[in-house]
Amino acid sequence: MKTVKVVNKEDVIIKFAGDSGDGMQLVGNQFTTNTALRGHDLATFPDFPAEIRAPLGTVAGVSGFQLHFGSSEIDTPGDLCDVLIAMNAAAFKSNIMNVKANGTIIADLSGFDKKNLKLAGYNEDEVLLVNSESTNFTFFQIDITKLTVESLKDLALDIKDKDRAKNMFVLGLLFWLYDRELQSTIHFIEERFNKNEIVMKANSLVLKAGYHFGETTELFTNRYELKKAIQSPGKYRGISGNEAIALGLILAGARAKLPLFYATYPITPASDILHFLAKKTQEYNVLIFQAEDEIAAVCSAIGASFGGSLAVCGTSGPGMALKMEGLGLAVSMELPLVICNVQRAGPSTGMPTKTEQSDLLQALFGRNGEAPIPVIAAHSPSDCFLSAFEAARIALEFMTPVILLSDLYLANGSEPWRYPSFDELPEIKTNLITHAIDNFEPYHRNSELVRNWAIPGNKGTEHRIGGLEKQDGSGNVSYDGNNHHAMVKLRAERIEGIAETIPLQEISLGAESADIAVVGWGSTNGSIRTAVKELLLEKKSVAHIQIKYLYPFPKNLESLLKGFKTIIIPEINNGQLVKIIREKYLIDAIPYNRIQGQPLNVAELKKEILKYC
Amino acid sequence: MKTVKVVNKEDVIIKFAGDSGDGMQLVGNQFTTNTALRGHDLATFPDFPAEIRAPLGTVAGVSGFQLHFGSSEIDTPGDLCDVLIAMNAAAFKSNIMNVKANGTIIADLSGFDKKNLKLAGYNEDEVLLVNSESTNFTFFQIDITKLTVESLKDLALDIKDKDRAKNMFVLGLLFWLYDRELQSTIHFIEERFNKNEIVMKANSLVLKAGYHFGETTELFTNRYELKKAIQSPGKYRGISGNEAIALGLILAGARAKLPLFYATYPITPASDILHFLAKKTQEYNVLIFQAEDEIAAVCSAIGASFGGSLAVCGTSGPGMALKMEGLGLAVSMELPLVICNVQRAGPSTGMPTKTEQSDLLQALFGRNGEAPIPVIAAHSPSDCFLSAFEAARIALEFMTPVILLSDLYLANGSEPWRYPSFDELPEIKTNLITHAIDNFEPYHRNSELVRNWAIPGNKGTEHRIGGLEKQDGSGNVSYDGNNHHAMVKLRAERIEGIAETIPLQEISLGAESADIAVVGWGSTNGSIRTAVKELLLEKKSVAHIQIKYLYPFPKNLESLLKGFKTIIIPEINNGQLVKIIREKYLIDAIPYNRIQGQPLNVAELKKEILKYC
Amino acid sequence: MEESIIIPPLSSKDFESDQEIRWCPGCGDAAILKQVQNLLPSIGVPKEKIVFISGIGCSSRFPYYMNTYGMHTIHGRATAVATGLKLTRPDLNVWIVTGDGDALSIGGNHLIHLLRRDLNVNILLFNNQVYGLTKGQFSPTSEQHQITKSSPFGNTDRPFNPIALSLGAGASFIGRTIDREAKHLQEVLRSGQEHVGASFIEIYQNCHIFNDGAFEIFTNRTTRKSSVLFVEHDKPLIFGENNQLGIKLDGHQPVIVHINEQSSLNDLWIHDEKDKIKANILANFFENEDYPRPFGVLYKNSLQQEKSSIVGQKSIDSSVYNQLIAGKENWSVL
Amino acid sequence: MEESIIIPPLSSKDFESDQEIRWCPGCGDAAILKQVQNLLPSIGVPKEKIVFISGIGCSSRFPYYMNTYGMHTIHGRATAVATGLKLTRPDLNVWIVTGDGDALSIGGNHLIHLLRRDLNVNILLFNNQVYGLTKGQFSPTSEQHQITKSSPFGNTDRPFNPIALSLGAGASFIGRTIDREAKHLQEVLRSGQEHVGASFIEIYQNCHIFNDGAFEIFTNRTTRKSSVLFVEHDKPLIFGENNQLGIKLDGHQPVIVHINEQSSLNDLWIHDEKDKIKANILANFFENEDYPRPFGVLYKNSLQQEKSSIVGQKSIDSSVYNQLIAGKENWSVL
Ligand SMILES: Cc1ncc(C[n+]2csc(CCOP(=O)(O)OP(=O)(O)O)c2C)c(N)n1
Ligand SMILES: Cc1ncc(C[n+]2csc(CCOP(=O)(O)OP(=O)(O)O)c2C)c(N)n1
Ligand code: SF4
Ligand code: SF4
Ligand SMILES: [Mg+2]
Ligand SMILES: [Mg+2]
Repeated sequence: MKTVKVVNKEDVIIKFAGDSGDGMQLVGNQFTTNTALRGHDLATFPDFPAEIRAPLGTVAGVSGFQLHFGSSEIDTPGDLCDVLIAMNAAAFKSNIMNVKANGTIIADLSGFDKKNLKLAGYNEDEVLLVNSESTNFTFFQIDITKLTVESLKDLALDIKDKDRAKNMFVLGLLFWLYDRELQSTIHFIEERFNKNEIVMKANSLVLKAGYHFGETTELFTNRYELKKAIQSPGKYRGISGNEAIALGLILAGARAKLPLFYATYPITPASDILHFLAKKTQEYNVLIFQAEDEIAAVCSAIGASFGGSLAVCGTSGPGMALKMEGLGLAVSMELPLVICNVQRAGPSTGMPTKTEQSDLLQALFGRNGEAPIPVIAAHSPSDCFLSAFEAARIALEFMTPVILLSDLYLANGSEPWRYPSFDELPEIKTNLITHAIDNFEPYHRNSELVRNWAIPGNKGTEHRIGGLEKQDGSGNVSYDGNNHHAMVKLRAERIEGIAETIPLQEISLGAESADIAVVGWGSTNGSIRTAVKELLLEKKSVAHIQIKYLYPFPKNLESLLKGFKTIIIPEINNGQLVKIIREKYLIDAIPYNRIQGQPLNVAELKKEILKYC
Repeated sequence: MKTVKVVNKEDVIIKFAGDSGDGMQLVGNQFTTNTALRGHDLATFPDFPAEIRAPLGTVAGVSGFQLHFGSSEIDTPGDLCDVLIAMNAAAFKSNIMNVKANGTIIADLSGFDKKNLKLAGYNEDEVLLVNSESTNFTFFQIDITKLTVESLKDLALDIKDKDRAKNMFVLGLLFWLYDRELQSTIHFIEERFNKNEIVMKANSLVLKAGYHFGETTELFTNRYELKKAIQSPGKYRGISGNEAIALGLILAGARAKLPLFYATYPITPASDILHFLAKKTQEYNVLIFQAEDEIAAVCSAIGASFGGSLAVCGTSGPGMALKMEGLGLAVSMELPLVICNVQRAGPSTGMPTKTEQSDLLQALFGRNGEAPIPVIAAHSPSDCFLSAFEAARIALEFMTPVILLSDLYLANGSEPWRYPSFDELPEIKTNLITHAIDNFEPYHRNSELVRNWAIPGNKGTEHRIGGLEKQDGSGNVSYDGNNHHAMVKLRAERIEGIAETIPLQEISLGAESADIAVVGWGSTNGSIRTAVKELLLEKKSVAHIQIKYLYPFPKNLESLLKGFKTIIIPEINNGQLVKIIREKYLIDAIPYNRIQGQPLNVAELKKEILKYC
Repeated sequence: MEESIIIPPLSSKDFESDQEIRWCPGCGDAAILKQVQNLLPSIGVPKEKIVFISGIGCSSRFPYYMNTYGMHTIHGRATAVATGLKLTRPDLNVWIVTGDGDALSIGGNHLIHLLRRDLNVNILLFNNQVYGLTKGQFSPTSEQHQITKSSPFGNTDRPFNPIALSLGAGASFIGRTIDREAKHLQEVLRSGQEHVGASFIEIYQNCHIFNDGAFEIFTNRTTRKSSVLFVEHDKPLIFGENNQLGIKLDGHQPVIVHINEQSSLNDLWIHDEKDKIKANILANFFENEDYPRPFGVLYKNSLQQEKSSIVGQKSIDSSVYNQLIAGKENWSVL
Repeated sequence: MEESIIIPPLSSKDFESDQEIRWCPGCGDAAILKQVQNLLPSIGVPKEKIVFISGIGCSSRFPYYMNTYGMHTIHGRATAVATGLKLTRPDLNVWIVTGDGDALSIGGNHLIHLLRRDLNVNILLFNNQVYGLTKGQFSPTSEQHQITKSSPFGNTDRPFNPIALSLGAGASFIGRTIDREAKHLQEVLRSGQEHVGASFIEIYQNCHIFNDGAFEIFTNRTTRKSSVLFVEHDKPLIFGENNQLGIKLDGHQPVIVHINEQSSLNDLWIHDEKDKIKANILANFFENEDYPRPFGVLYKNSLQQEKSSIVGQKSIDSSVYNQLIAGKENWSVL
């Protein structure tokens, strides 16, 4: 019998990569669930091809799923992976540069035949290259496809279907390698294929075969073990950013006692919010409207808002651009509205399947005239939940459109989430009027300058509003210069006033007395946090600040930032938050920009910060 | 015989105000032409009611025309007027607060009867107010309507038509008051009414009656005389901002040897560019396209640009918001395009007939993704000509969309313009390819990073471009992260490079060594210039800088601004240029914002500047 | 929430807001306003349940003058705004007021989609064949060769045929009327209001400032009777100075006939609101000057039932929300 | 500028670009591409005068695969971009490639305006009744009740009838064909190309990933012949397994008849491309499952002459520009 060493690990990064049809997303998700149930912290990120179905076996057709898990806090799916699963040559080719030195590669030999090598763009002699490139790694070449088919020889399935089960072999093997139970996946298989017994059987057979292979083969001499992560007690689930936004919106509606109206036009990477909500319309107070375009979406949301719904739009880049005129109207009418911009790489159509955070300035300044709109950003998949809830709160409490910025990386990434119960969520107050008012004035304001919200059906508050400048109070159209000046100031002041209701800015890592603050917003949180954590271990004088409230800023932000000697602002854009900080506080903040459609690389970021240490 | 004193004046501001039907624009324009021919410098600004035809006699229906003329340089139509012509009580009411202390009011008594007073919103006892309010003024109450009708008693015209000629009476009277020849107007009348002899006769009779009235009445004891202004030798004409843009575009097309394609959707205050160009399509290489909306306008312009035209759009606020997605496409395709945004008061529909300069940040940042577009601003009606020409030059030379900012005040205002001849205008070079190229690459760049412009019809340069990220050079769709980063940087760098071809920033008034620089952009030029001019006379240490090139800035702007102790940035918005200056140069520039739909008031501005002197 | 509603008898005055009317004196818009205000007291809907939504244009000022709920939105988007309101609040009585530019130029897409979705709203398209508010450019309904500020040498485009377009988009109710025919106007509006589904009503409206007399042929005493064809369900198509002309269908071809001379009353085309092919043929009259212009309810075919429940009124237990939050797979950390 | 152009004989290969095709293997788009590439060598237009313009969607990838000039623009705007190009460059041969979402959802307005303006371009609408590129939401041509990612409980909207819509917008050429009928496809494209004016061609295209089999009834051996009606100008309307069925017009009502049994060939409806009323009746088949779906050139009526002059080619003396600059009133300062 072979001897197997059990190696302890702090954290592991696995990249599952194969052809779009190879089921890598499924394997990744299954391994992730298992990992979460095991009590590790984790973060995942899928990596879809740009095409719906790119030609089989090509680099364009590679679908990937990266999982980072460990026994301590995990903030990102990780830069380079420890383990690469490469189901074919193309998967190998497009991921080999992202494997750590001395990392492990598990390759399905069947995917490296001549045809596949050619499809991947290797020419004959480069076949050697694959092997030589791999000398820095522990390279396991296993004929997974063959083993899969063999393990199913007794089943009456055609070869293609047998072939398709190979992802389960990989999963089984990994379960062995990381000493896992198969139960969660077997359960999944039983549910998923409960209408097709033979396929159900095939999948669990292959899963076990993979596990068994690990146990019996002489190839593997190590197994890996990780401790549970220390996590706050509570109930957990895995969640992606888009699902978290959808949930946050439904719950915000519930806590405000308003129906949710979600108006949208499909666009990558925001569409999944629509898909998720669409499934909930029968059970919850949710109405979805797939409009004819983004203009109709935002305008219908304005109509719904006038009628007393929590009205929300979801979109991305080009769609956001189309909503700007409508948003100006919502500003002028002072109606509540939430716009979720799940950012992707621009300009124009750009790279729809790549991440970026380059719509911040557009969110702040994209409208004609002085049209201030609060902007908040989510910084992790699970944070999308509270961010969406908070965006709705601000919109409803302050009668204003609010822009919520997420991005593709948050949208598709996932992580464990300690979820709250319904009762733990705060109620959201609205300014709804439910009785008749003598001489009703639609622009009558409360002490926070917020106007009241009288909706059709309420007798005695009939009124007309519109996009022309209006007299404060009465709302009657006014071309008076002084009134206009006052209204411009007032609209801005009302939004600035939101700062009174948001938390003060905290330092997420490091001390107020540090020399350097690395200041980010949105999805860079994980990368910056990891980099700063490592630098702190190296005793560098750095701190990490992640800003969620981008407009208005928390009240203490200026004094907080001015305490540091150096401010570095890393962004996945060409420098946007840095502009705002420089302008507002006249701080010589230093931009760090990587615009590669990818999360920031931690190692590179660390290097950059070290320059100032 | 009465004795008349001739009083010398440096400058005079006259406001003509009456009901929309009273012909005040015509009188204003006639007096202006006469004034220009007389050799005075001048500036004018009309003031239309928001409604097409507001109810007769109401304040909402008042139409005004302000003329400022003098023997030295005139930079604005002026804050308060010396002379108010008030054809009815409503005109009086809406303008009385803008008359200088001891100013002159000439009122048509017929317009102050009970009915008119009531329509103007005065109640019975306030009738007295009109008179008492007027005690600070020299108040001439003349029954102009009656005198007009009397002077026409021999003509077979119905009373309504006779009535209508009363504006000519006013004009005649003013001609007498300022010692003018009637010839230019008589000529105008003859041309205008050459198909209606009786009306022609009526108008010139009344004109002369007005003049004669001045000569004979005992009312007026003063006449006014002004010296000619000292102006650079050359050929002059009067021009409004919108007409100047139209001309600038036609000439830019001519100098680039390209047809002009002007695609637009009507919107106040940009529509007159369309109206002007529409009249020129038969004589010049101009094609206009009134699209179904602003999105179609910008997209059709992109199509025309791909086809080798000088493609231009004109619009305002809400229309500009709609163009943002299209502009992103033009950025990505690197196609030449000019967008004229004739700004008006926002947000949303705002005040369409009032001026504002609140679309600067939108011009800079209104698109999704990193989509840099050069922005330039015109600063006077006549400057619109060269600004439009320059916008076209930059667009064509650098293969980029360019945003030209004008505003309602420039659009409708007018001033004398020393116009160039065709040959004085520089040729505009383009990157047009006119031959076949082996292995043609659409994104092949010259040393200024500008790609070539191969248009359909040219054999051997067939290619495809689009809004997805592309490989530099080949233009093939690319999702490569490094390429994307490089392309984002490259697009920005190319635009920054335009700074090499624009003039260094000059100080328009005052010295580089002054303490305070008042820095403006766009239509505030006149007000700031006047204020600084007056302060310089008062020996204050101030200078005036007006920035035309807003992105990229002139190369010397930073060093220039850093030479001043104090930088004040007056804007008709809530602080936009000031944000850019603060951010870019970390200068603690001070905003001064008046957002009243009006040009900046010089007196108020001076007061503000004095705070820092 | 549902209470038994007692509707006090309202008069047209109750629908007048306190805002001064700012249309040019004599504008057709005012005549239409009057008829809407006259109609509303009789439709059995309380004032607070009525909403007027407009875009931008002279006509779009309309909501300001109605003492109901209202929104003066942005150019071309009234239909989209109304869509969101009506989807979430089917209990409301929603009216869209729009112009030929607003509805058919910039707003064309939302209009055809609203018709396709057959939302139960009333669309009043004030067609003056010109852009009024921006002072006189041609619109998508301006006639070919029309001289306007933006077409000094004549409009080169063909106009839309709004009836054909709305039919093509799947409208379930299509009517045409004109500002000058007060009674007819009110009756067509009433039919539209009663129809469950999207009611598209084109109203010819004279802009006497920028396009005066565009519809004179339909209002002028001497031309009116031979240019206008008032259609009524189940009645034959008759027109002409002395009602002497009729329209017959020769196969699928319409033919104008002299009644009694060429054809008997019984042979005439009987208007059938529900017949889409006939509606198409009527729509095509637009393209042929020989035919009179049909006015009235040209097509009407209810596809749906009135919905009145307000969405989002399920009462949901917090445990159901807790299930949602927890998802399918979850675990506890102790 | 006019030179006599010698067109070297081109082959379909000459129209293939060097870009790898990225549609899902088996996508109907590829079949259409092939036919376009087969057609172009024979239309007598040099390659460099041809431009393909698309919006965004799977179908809109089309231009990348054509070795002509091309633009892959933004979602819904291909029609608008093409308008600007064709207006300024009437000498070019312009093709628009668009999807059901691109053309009829976000781009609906530009489409109907292009048809109204009757610009001389060819519009190929790849209708797969779904959003392909965004992975399977319903589109404005999706069937009512269709289950998609965004309609898990069934699409509630009615689909557009693209033929009726284009007729209503004033289209001068309307055709329908399908990816699987290579020859028919090519012939309809050819007719569209030959037509002077806007040619609107709806192409049923199978998206076998997100809406497989949407048109199976029109391609499946057993159902095809009784579901498809191929129309040809001047020919009777015949269909059915053994061509045993025909369509007759009973007045203005279409009736399906058994040939010989109920009706002779001579009594059948003879297709007349120019007859708009007939085109409307054909369009209405869409709403009634009893009728076969008509394919072919459904309507065609040239309203204009070919323009080929490029605008903006007047040669203008500098003195004429000087007049323009100087305006009417001017003066000199010495
Ligand atoms: C986005 C946008 N584009 C353009 C305008 C300018 N605009 C206002 S109303 C109008 C057209 C009005 O025509 P129509 O809809 O026919 O209404 P009418 O004034 O004739 O009643 C235009 C172009 C605008 N307000 N917003
Ligand atoms: C402004 C904007 N909104 C949304 C999208 C996302 N999007 C891309 S293609 C598409 C629809 C594609 O459907 P269709 O036009 O039918 O083309 P198909 O993929 O089916 O060929 C959508 C919604 C976009 N690119 N831009
Ligand atoms: S411009 Fe025409 S449409 Fe507008 S208010 Fe005046 S008359 Fe009516
Ligand atoms: S998703 Fe559908 S339409 Fe798109 S390429 Fe694949 S098969 Fe074709
Ligand atoms: Mg109109
Ligand atoms: Mg589609």
